[in-house]
Amino acid sequence: MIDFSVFQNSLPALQVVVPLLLAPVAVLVTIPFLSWLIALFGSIFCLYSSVSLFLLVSEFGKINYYMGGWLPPYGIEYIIDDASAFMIVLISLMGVFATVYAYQSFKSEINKKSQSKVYGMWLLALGGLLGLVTTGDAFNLFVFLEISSLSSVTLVALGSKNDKRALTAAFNYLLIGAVGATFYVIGVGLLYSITGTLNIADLTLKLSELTDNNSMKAGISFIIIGLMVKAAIFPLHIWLPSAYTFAPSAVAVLLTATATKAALYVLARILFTLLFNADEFTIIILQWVLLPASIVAIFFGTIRAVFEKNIRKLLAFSSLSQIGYITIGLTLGTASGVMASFIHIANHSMMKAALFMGVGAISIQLKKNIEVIDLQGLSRQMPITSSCITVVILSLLGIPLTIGFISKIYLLKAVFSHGNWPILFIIVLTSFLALGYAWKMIENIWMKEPVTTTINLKDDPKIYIPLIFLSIFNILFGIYAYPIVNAAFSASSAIFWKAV
Amino acid sequence: MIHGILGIWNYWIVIILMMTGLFIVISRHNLVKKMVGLTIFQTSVFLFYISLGKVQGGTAPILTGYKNTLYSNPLPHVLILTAIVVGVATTALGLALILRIKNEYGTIEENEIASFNTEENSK
Amino acid sequence: MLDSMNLITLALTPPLIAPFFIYLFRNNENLRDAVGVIGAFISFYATINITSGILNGTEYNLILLNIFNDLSLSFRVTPLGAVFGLLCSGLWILAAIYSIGYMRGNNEKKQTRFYVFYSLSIFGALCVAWSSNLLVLFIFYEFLTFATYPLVAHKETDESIKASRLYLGILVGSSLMLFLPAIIWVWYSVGTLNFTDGGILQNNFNPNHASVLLFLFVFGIGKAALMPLHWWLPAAMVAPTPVSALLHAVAVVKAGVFSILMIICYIFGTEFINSSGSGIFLIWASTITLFLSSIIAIRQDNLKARLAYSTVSQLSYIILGGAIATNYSVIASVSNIMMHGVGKITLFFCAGAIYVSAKITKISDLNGIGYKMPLTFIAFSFGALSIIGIPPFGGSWSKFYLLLGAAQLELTIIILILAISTLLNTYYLLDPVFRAFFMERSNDIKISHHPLTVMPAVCSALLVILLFFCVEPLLNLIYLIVGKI
Amino acid sequence: MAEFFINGFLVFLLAVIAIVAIQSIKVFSTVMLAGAYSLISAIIFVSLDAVDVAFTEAAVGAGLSTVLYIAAMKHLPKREKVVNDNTFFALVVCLVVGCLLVWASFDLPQIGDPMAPIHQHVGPYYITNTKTDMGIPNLVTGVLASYRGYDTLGETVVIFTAGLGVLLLLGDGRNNRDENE
Repeated sequence: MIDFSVFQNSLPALQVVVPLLLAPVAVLVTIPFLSWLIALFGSIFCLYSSVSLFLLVSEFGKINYYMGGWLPPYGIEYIIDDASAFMIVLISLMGVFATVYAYQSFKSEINKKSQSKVYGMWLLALGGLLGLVTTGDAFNLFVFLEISSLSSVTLVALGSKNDKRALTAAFNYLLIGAVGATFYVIGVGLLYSITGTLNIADLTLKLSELTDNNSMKAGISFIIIGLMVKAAIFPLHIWLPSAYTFAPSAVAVLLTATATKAALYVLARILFTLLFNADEFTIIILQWVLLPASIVAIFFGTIRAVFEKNIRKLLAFSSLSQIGYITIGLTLGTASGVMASFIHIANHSMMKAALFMGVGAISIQLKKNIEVIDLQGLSRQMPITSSCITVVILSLLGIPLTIGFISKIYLLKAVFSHGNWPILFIIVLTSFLALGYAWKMIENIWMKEPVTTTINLKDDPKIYIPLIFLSIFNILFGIYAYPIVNAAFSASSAIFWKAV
Repeated sequence: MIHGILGIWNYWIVIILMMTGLFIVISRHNLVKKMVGLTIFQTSVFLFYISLGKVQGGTAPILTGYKNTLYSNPLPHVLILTAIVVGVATTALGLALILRIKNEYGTIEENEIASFNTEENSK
Repeated sequence: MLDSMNLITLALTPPLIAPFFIYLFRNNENLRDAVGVIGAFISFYATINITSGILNGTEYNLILLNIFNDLSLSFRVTPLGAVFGLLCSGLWILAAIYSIGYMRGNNEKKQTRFYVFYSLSIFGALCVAWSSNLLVLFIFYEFLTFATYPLVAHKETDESIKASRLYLGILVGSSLMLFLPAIIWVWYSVGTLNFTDGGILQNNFNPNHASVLLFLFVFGIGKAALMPLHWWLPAAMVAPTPVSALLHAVAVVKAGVFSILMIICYIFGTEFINSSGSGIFLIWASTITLFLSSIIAIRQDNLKARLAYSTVSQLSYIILGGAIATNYSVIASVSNIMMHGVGKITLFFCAGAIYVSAKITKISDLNGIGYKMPLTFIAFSFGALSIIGIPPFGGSWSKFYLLLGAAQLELTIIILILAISTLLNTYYLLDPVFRAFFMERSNDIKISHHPLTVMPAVCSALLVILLFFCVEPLLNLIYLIVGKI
Repeated sequence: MAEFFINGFLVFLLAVIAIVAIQSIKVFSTVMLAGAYSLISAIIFVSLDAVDVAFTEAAVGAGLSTVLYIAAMKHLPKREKVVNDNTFFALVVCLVVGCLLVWASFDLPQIGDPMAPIHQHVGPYYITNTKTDMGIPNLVTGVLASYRGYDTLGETVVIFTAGLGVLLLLGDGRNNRDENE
């Protein structure tokens, strides 16, 4: 007889451990369909547990789970508060969509023999990310960073069946990721050496007693650099475009929807907890490091995307600029800025996941990396996919009645209350420039006649079902913005300790 | 001041070693050498951690049973045990990737691969 | 009698659900085309009821849902909105009938897509008209832009795709870069975006910044085609003529000037405009636009391009009235929304009829054609005379009030420019009629009428005269605005 | 004092190895140097009282990874084609990062100082309580297996991930290539 309350109480651990433990099972099953079912079960379980955790947290407040029963700072602690609950719901929700989509994608993009193992890898990536956002221990975070890195690297490398460039993309990802992770470890080591603790909450407390300490500043800088690599913040983004371009379609969906977002969340958390007491230094990091980086990222990403022909690369560059918008929200250093970032984290992952799904639906059929001209006349052959892509592109542009608009007005409002006019101008200018890359896709889909390459394309229900759901979300939460906005508000107040 | 510098000189050595590793990662084009650089970089970071745990006149953190024994701090050791294993895992995956790259491209020199890829892009 | 919520729903539903039926009946031409006309009649019926209710002092509200904590997706019919709503839904009937004739007479492709987006555009325009706050207005303003994009690019030729890119670029660009920040500025400073009688900025906003804010608004609303943002309008003339007629003479451009008037009347408040002096630059900007575009219009040989520049010029009359912000000038502006709408749609109907019947697009080709299609050209001259402002045609009222308003503030130079511009109007609008009736034709031309293209033109030409004699209800409606501000 | 010199010599050796590793164009010898680097680090770990770490480093760092390298080198070119176009950039990055670390080191506690924060907080808890909590004398094992057991689980998962990854890349990936061809 299972004691339900024990199960309920250990949900914070289970939501990470279950996908990790299901991974070997999925590998051993060796029948792709069964492995897929196991992966699906794993992701649905994560969704279930994260949603119930989210509800618990919003009702009763923060949950601290002590691994093995050892109290922090001696043992490892898992923290589910409004912010991390927001993230696990997002990650596991996108995980479910991506897993549903993955079946068809892997079936055609990966050899049959490898498929079971790939689902194992998939679960590892998912579990790693969930662990990443919930752990309250700086070193444990590193371990999960590595789990998610190594599994995503392998998943990216599997794109080599269609295009061998996936291998170099994966290697770069591995190398840059490993250097980033090592930077993170150096940073943790520096902070550890002056405080003696690894628990993030304890660390924050100890650091607040120190003032003007070189090691603290350097340590935090190293941690931030390490996380910037994972979050693909300019100029440490170099792994991202080719990784997104050459990975199997489903992997691109998973990475864009969850991996960078988890890293961004951890970055935000570190920024606003560890930097608690270092006012001047916070300003230096935010205003002189992150802010210029995000501005350059926005311009660079947008302009590269405008001139890019390969669609996946185009989307990757667009991600780069959208990540810039997220970090701009953080650099404002106000509660409303952080809230805007959270809203955009959620919204951008819904948009980009849907776009990568839609584009993947085409490249799965064409068995190649598609370019913008391959979209010509798509509306005739794949009306459902085309409509979904169109809706999501409009959302990406921030057109009213879509989630992109919600992101944009909250970001603009945050910038307004901060009074930073140049940033305001940059945001509106680049969101206009985004029309340049987004519209060429719409024009090709709707306003051109089909060409020989697209003539045999068909809508595939197995692929477009998750896509339809995501596009509906794009509109639904654009009109009825309450849930996301409120959740983002509590999330931002959970990590933003400063006087709101 | 002199005392201070003497007390932290060990860190500086470690820093130099780290930077040598990082230098190899960035400057070399040979992928295997990059991995070697990464290994050196990471091992130097381990040195940094372990030197943190040292206590002057202490012994290894294995309980001797005597009272008043001064033990070095076990926590950095634990962390580094984990980190070593993670490092090897990274190396293994990296080498597997390098083998595949060699198989597909016929070379493991980064610049040659890059020019190969740009050709592919312009096709 | 239906209650207030149901009436708004009744008016808004037909254009929203018509696309589904149009798509459903895509294989049955007659049924499909009838959907639009039936929808137009239902919508018009509801609008008439709403308008008469407004005249009797009823309030019309419809709250759909809350977007966020303090902003709701809701509709409220202001007297100004009632005027615009009446115009949109009323002319939709004529335009729906006309577009059947035009599309069939011209054998256009993808007619189903055309009707779907045509109807959605009307929906957008009606929602703009009755929006209860700035955010809703902005939402449907953008909706309107995107709903009309497929119509502008309808022909799918390189030229039309290029033009529609310009169309979208200017409209979306200006609204994202100027309009949206301005809205958020207001939201941030005042805390609300609701349209309120007498404005919300008074006492809540630094008067020294008011000019900047107004600048962001009027240039953010690219649909109002204030120079230098007017480029999209001539470019958009690549669209089929029913689109130019209803959307680029009535719904889209009027949504632009309507938004500006809403902002002037219900966000700034005319008092605040005058006390802060923020309207002054707008007076000049609109005067320059109306004068320059009149001059450019003269040089156009393409009939639709000339009408487009005439529209640019007339829109600036409306903005000018708002910028002067006296009672008389506001009356002039609001009435000109109605008068110019009816007049210009007549002109476009005629231009389209000429194109369908004779495949003529250039004014210099019109020589002597008048006797072959007399009804069309008589209708054309009625519309032209109304826009110029000659009694007994509707447009004369708005010109009259505008001059009164300008005189009240003793803006002599502006009165002078208005006079010159009227002379130019007279020349370039009557020139086609003159050519058609009084000049010899060198070569013969075959004319094939499609009755559905001529009939709406005649109807709207009669409406122009009717508006002169029965202006009383309209003026009463406008007094509701002016009286309250 | 003798310990000081021995350590000094070992560290000097490390530096020499690292610099030779930069210079050498024979990839194979670089690989062997990396192994030697790990081994010497292991000796230093012993002198720094980290016996368990030294064992692991010797076995896993010096042993296992060198084996992996050698196995891989069988299929890889033995010589490096030297191109020096990244040197300047690498030098700048390393100098900047290095200076940042040196700057940070001024506020680090001195090595071996028993009053350093890490010897005051958390660490002592393990030393006093492991015996009563776990009943084993090896503190490192105790902490590893229990207090931070979750890290160890993560570590196992990392190994599993890497193993699975290698299998996917080399086992299936290659075979299928052949199938396709």
